[in-house]
Amino acid sequence: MAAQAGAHAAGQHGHGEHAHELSFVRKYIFSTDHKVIGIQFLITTLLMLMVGGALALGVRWQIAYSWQTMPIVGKWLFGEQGGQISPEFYTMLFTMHATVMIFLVIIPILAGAFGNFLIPLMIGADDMAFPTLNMLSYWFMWPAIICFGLSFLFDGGPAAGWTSYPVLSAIAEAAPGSGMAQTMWLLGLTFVGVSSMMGSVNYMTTIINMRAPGMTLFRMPLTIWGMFITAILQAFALPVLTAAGFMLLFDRLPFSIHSCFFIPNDLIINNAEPTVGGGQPLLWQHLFWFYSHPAVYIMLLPAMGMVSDMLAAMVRKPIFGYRPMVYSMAAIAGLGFIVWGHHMFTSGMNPALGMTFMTSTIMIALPSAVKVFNWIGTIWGGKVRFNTVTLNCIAFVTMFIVGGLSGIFMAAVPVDIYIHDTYFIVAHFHYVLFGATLFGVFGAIHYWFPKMFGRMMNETLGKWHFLLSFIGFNGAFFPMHLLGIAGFPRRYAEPWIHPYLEHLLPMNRFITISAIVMGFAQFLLLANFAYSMFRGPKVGRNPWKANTLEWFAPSPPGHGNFDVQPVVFRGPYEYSSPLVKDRDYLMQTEYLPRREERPTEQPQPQPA
Amino acid sequence: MVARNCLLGLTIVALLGCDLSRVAPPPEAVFAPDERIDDLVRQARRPVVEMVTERFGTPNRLVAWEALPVDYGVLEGRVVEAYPETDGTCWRLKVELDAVPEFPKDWPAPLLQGVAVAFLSFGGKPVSAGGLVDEGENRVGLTVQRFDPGTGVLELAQRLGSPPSAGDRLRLVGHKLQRGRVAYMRHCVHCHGVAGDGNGPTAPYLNPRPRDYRRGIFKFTSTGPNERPTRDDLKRTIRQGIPGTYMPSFFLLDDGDVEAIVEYVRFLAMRGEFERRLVDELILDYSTEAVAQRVDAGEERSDILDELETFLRDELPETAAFEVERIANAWRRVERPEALVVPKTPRTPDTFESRARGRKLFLSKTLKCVDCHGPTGRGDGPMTEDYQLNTATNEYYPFPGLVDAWGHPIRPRNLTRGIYRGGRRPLDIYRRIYVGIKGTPMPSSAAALNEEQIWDLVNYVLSIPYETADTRRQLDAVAAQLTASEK
Amino acid sequence: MRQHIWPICVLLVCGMWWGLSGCGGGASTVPKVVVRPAQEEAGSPKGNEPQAKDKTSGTEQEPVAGGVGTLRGRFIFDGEPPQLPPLVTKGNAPKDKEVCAAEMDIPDESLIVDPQTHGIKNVFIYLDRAPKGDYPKPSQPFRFDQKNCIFTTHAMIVRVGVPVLILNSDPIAHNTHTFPRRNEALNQLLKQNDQKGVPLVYTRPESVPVEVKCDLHAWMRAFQLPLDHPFGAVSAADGSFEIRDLPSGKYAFKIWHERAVGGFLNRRFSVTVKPGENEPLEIKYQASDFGL
Amino acid sequence: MRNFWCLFFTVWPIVAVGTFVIAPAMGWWFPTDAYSTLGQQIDDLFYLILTIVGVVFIGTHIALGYTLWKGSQDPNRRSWFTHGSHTLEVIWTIVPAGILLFIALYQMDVWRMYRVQSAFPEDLLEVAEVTARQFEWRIRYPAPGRPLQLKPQKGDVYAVNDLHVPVNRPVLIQLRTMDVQHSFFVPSLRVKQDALPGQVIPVWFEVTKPGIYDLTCAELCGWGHYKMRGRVVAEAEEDFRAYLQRLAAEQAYDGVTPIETALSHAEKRQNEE
Repeated sequence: MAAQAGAHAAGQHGHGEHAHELSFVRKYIFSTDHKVIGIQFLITTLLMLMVGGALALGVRWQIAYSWQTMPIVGKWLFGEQGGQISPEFYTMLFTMHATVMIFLVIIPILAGAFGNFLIPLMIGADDMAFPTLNMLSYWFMWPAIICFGLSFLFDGGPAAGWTSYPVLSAIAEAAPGSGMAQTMWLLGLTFVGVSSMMGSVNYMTTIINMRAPGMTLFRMPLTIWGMFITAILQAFALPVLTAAGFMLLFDRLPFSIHSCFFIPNDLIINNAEPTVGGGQPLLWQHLFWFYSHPAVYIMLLPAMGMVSDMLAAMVRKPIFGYRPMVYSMAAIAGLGFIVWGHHMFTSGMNPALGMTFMTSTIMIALPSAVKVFNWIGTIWGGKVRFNTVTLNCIAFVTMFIVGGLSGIFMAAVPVDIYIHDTYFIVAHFHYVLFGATLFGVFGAIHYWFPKMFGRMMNETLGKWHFLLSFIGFNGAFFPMHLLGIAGFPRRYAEPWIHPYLEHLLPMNRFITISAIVMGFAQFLLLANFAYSMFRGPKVGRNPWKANTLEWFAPSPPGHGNFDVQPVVFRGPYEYSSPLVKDRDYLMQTEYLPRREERPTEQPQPQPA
Repeated sequence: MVARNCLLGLTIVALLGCDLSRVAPPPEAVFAPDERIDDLVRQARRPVVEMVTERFGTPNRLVAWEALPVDYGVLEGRVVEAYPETDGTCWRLKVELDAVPEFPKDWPAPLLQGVAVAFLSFGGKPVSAGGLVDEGENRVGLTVQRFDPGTGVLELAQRLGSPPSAGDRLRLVGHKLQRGRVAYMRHCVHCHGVAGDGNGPTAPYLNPRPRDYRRGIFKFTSTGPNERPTRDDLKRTIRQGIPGTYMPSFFLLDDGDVEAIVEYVRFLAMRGEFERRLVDELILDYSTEAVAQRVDAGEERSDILDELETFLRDELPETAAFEVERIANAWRRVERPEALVVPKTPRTPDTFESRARGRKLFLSKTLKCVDCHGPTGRGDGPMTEDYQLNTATNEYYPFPGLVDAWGHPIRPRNLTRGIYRGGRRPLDIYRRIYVGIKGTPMPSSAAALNEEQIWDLVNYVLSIPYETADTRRQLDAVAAQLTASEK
Repeated sequence: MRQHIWPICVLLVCGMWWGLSGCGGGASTVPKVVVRPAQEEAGSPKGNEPQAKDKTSGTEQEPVAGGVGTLRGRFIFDGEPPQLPPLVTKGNAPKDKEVCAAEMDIPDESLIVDPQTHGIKNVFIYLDRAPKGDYPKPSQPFRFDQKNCIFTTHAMIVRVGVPVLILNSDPIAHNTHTFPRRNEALNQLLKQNDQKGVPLVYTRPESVPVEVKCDLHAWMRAFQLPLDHPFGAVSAADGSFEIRDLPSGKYAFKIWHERAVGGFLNRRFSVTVKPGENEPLEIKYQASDFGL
Repeated sequence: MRNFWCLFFTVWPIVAVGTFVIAPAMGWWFPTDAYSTLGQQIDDLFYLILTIVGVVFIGTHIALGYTLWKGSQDPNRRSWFTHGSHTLEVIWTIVPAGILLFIALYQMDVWRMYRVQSAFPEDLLEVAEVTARQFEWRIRYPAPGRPLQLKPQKGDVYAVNDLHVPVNRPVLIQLRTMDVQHSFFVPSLRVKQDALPGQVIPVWFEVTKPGIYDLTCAELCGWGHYKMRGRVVAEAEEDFRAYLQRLAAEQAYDGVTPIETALSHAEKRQNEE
């Protein structure tokens, strides 16, 4: 506790030029401090997680209890219909669920929240390379949130799925939500893109230019590698999506001034005049997936990195195969650019492409497999303590195995013919995005929380949260594989009008109840978060006895992060090193004189 | 500590697993009242709503009004034995039903639960007033609580005085109506709305708007002008859909469901028409606007309200009875075979000459098809440019083109597309020409054409999608000759 | 610390309870059915087509015993008589130029005021409910013709049960489309020069005139008022009208005109009819009554 | 507690595998056997992958469970200090690479037969044009005895949501859409193909067993996506022809001539030809 107070003092007095007190607004709202921005991102995305989760529960409710009054909202949304939702409301639910989860939760929580918080701390920099740009990247989230929020209000809400395939999304008459709601949705997408782009440029610059002395590229923690590769991916893939988004916006312009990138000739939609155009809807799919497939890795690589760091710290063991881990991440990113076609096997593209994309897609399983083996190798021979962080990390690994393996089915084109657009796909990407990424994120929240707020999170609540989430998650998504095999199509508002699906109703009820358990379990996380922010036990600089640089800084770090400029002498994973006998960690900043007496305690940084 | 944690976990799981559906009653669906009811003065509004509700019920408590020609689903049976009452709240009877209906597998309630019970005889004596049991002054309807088709035991929800005796005949009324309501709410309500007002949640996005049943006007029927559709017409529309609109084909919907939906739609149409007529009777004199005008003109408001009260008391019930009779007759009439519009002569062979004669008619001043459908049948005739007068408000519509009876813009069919909403059989086209399309400006040409002419026109219309500029020129040439030779 | 966790959990659980309540409802609710006997038809006449019933007389329509009277009067425009521009000027018809407005303008008949006498044409004055009685029906059908793309009779009173023969004296087709409230609508194509005509029978009286349109020629409008008694009149070109054989008594007439603001010129025009000739009425209206 | 968690991470994969084992018996499996020639091959490939994947799943989870159990036994022990093993890395790169490449190459043939037009069977019968629209399947057969043309012809026979095909012979449908994207999905035949606006996509399949198969839409096409319920009826070739004849006769019905007469006329005509 004394150390904490000292650190605060150090943070404030260490930089004489910043001695003036910042206003509340500048300090906590329009702050340029990467840590504040990171926490802003974190809290915003956690709230969005609840929104996205609520939408998902709506989706699940409708499938399991079709046309029955939805809890809470049903009464006042559709009271006159006996609380029965409308089908376009359902399409809006799953469209917005995916949108919120992908663009407002997973991408920003990884890159925005943890990327921001961790990058400068882990590479020993005092802030991002462009602090103002960093602040803007957060505040550009808000127009996106507002646009997405507004899109709920127009018409039936965007209803073309998060993939927004034209012609459904390009022509206002095609679906209830394809009018203003879709425009708003596209604008929101653009803003998210701008926000991400600002972040990624910043991260790349920061990682390349602002590493502490001695922090070579291959001394960087895997988290930073993950963030770095993600930033590169984003910088290269995002412009394509943004361009495609604008093309779609132009196509949506009214009257005779619209373009026809995606609208073919002579379609009669909603009894309107036949369309005039020479566009090609497949073009959108290519452009969209050219971004969105790499985006899957944007949603995964940082979590892979963070889990590697956490796992090593938790089992007190160096990461198994550090360089292969880095190379495999790079390989995933590289291959990620040439596999987008596997989303389009049944779309009617040139069949020859199917073969190419199949091969590249199946090969992307290779680096993923290598990573999994390395994680197991890391645990192998380690000292396992089952705290919340470890649990979430192990969950990450096993869920990622399931998600990765189920991916092979889809990568194989003939099998994908059958599996495509069924619940098998839903199961697969939820295993990767929720099972893997989100469990990684839950672990990361517990792991870095002491650094963010100087307090530990509650273990009991954390374990309950994990347990309920894990059981709820698997209960919800594992049976979906079987649904998919049974030919259960995605995005059906009421599957039960199809007799060949009728016998799957009990399973869907089970899934929905599991999803409700999982959904409500997230309140435990929020409660834990809020409670621990103010009431958690206070901690010192390095509660986990970890090696990386952020633990060298005070908890929470003051303005400018480090009271002493860190100098890096070794890699990040020197746990249980034989060099030090009395403890099992060796921080990156520690200088060990050769063959001399080694210090027994980590030196306390002195205020300058 | 562990115990407490376990307790906490168990509570959460237990609560989730519980069936909490009984905690609060779900919201009830409502029949949205006619839009114009809001225009009436307050004193006139409630009686109308009450009158309609009393006769037709609410979506969750439907009234099987026997004055209407709706097949509510009637099962007749005989009481074999009346059990001594078990708990004083219900009668338990062993009955023998003449037939037990087939119900869908996923029927959400016990068989026949909630259907009405009417006795044909009670205690050995015939029951007169619609099969309701007398309880002092009031005649009370009974409802089935539970029915076990295996044992034939029937539990009634209520109990009044002495039970019926063995041998009494009874009727269970309304299982088809129930099924229709459930199927309708599942498959149709998004567009057509709970009341059949064509105003479901999805309706605003559809073009053309979903049918509003409340006028009893259905576009594509096999019956004469101004007539209601037959059951078969409705069934055909559900089965085949209406190409060119958002009405999809429910080809594979269970037969029982389709039949039940047809009955329910007829029920809704009658309900809507009845309601509409009641409002019609009142709106001229007792709308808020009219009353205000009358007060301006020097009448006393209280006088007007007195007059309204007298009207509601003395005349409206009689008008209502009259209207129901009329509506019921209209629906009854079309089920007779002679109501069908059937040509007497078979279709003229589809020859070039026949088509040329059809083309001549198409272009002729006799029919003026061209005014709407355009000279090449593209649906681009000059009428699509004209502004139409709204007869209700006496103002021109703000958009050019044709308008249907519901005030929605509609476009003449583009005949070159080969999409025929009312069906593509020659018979269907014949009926469109002979009867017209109800609720739209497409008139009946029955008076203007003879049968051969209609068949010629049918032949021509069916050939338009395959027409080329060349063939049209040839047809036009022959048509011109024909016209010349007439003169 | 732990004691703080409990309330949170309890809150969560309560939230879930509240959230899940109200399940059910929607399409899967099976409605209850009650039977309602067809009682209301007990007293009404049976038959294929319900017959229009005599309305009981209203409060102000008590016929005094003895004698019938004739009511005459005139509708007079109070102010400068408006002259409405024609709807279609000669030779400028948007279509069917060879027939419509070929020889003359198509006038706007929605308000016709005689410049000399200031009489208003085509005003309906009628009894909504007539005294009980058996009134002889005209034996001849009414004729409703169209010529030069104009309905020759712009406003007429017809009788329930008596056919209105719709004719066409133009060399082009017309399409007669009625918009009644109580009767069934008619939408009938009439071929050119159709002198046989299509009969239109009103089965029930209406309380306001029925609009008749031609869908093919948007400007064509006319009004027909079916009554089940003879006590109504349409004013002539000089604004005069005459209602004969009215049993003496006090009546409330409705006065209707198509341009009248709010539908009616007068909803209850009270008159006491004496046997024999009555004092001619002079009923004046101003431009504002017609929304001018 | 640590044993609980070890058990926890061991039990769930067992439950997962168990679910897959009992799934076919519980009806949580393919809706029916594959009743098309390609479908059977697809199923074979599916089972092949399932086997490989199952082995990998079990293997990795045994390894994971073992390491967890081992690692959690002695809380006072010091972890094994190692930065990895080059040999192991090479092994677990090369071996999966080989397996994955095998999977990829093994699939190519089926895909080629399914989609590459030059590999289509030669005796394909062009049955019908299936036009998807919101929210139904509109089907256009050629007039009985005529070949299918790309453009509608006079005499074409129309149906909705009801596609009849002859059994035991490769048939081809021309798939198109009138409005937005749809997907022609017959689960029992393992056929799925998106209907792409602006394109006509040929889809072939050979049904091996007469029967009625569900036809659904598998690509989001708007609010009524789920309503697109159709069926594929596979029947003997004579039945198929008779069906077409009957449909054609019904379509020519004029309200006077009985359909039976029209049918017999058609038969006579055909016999004469």
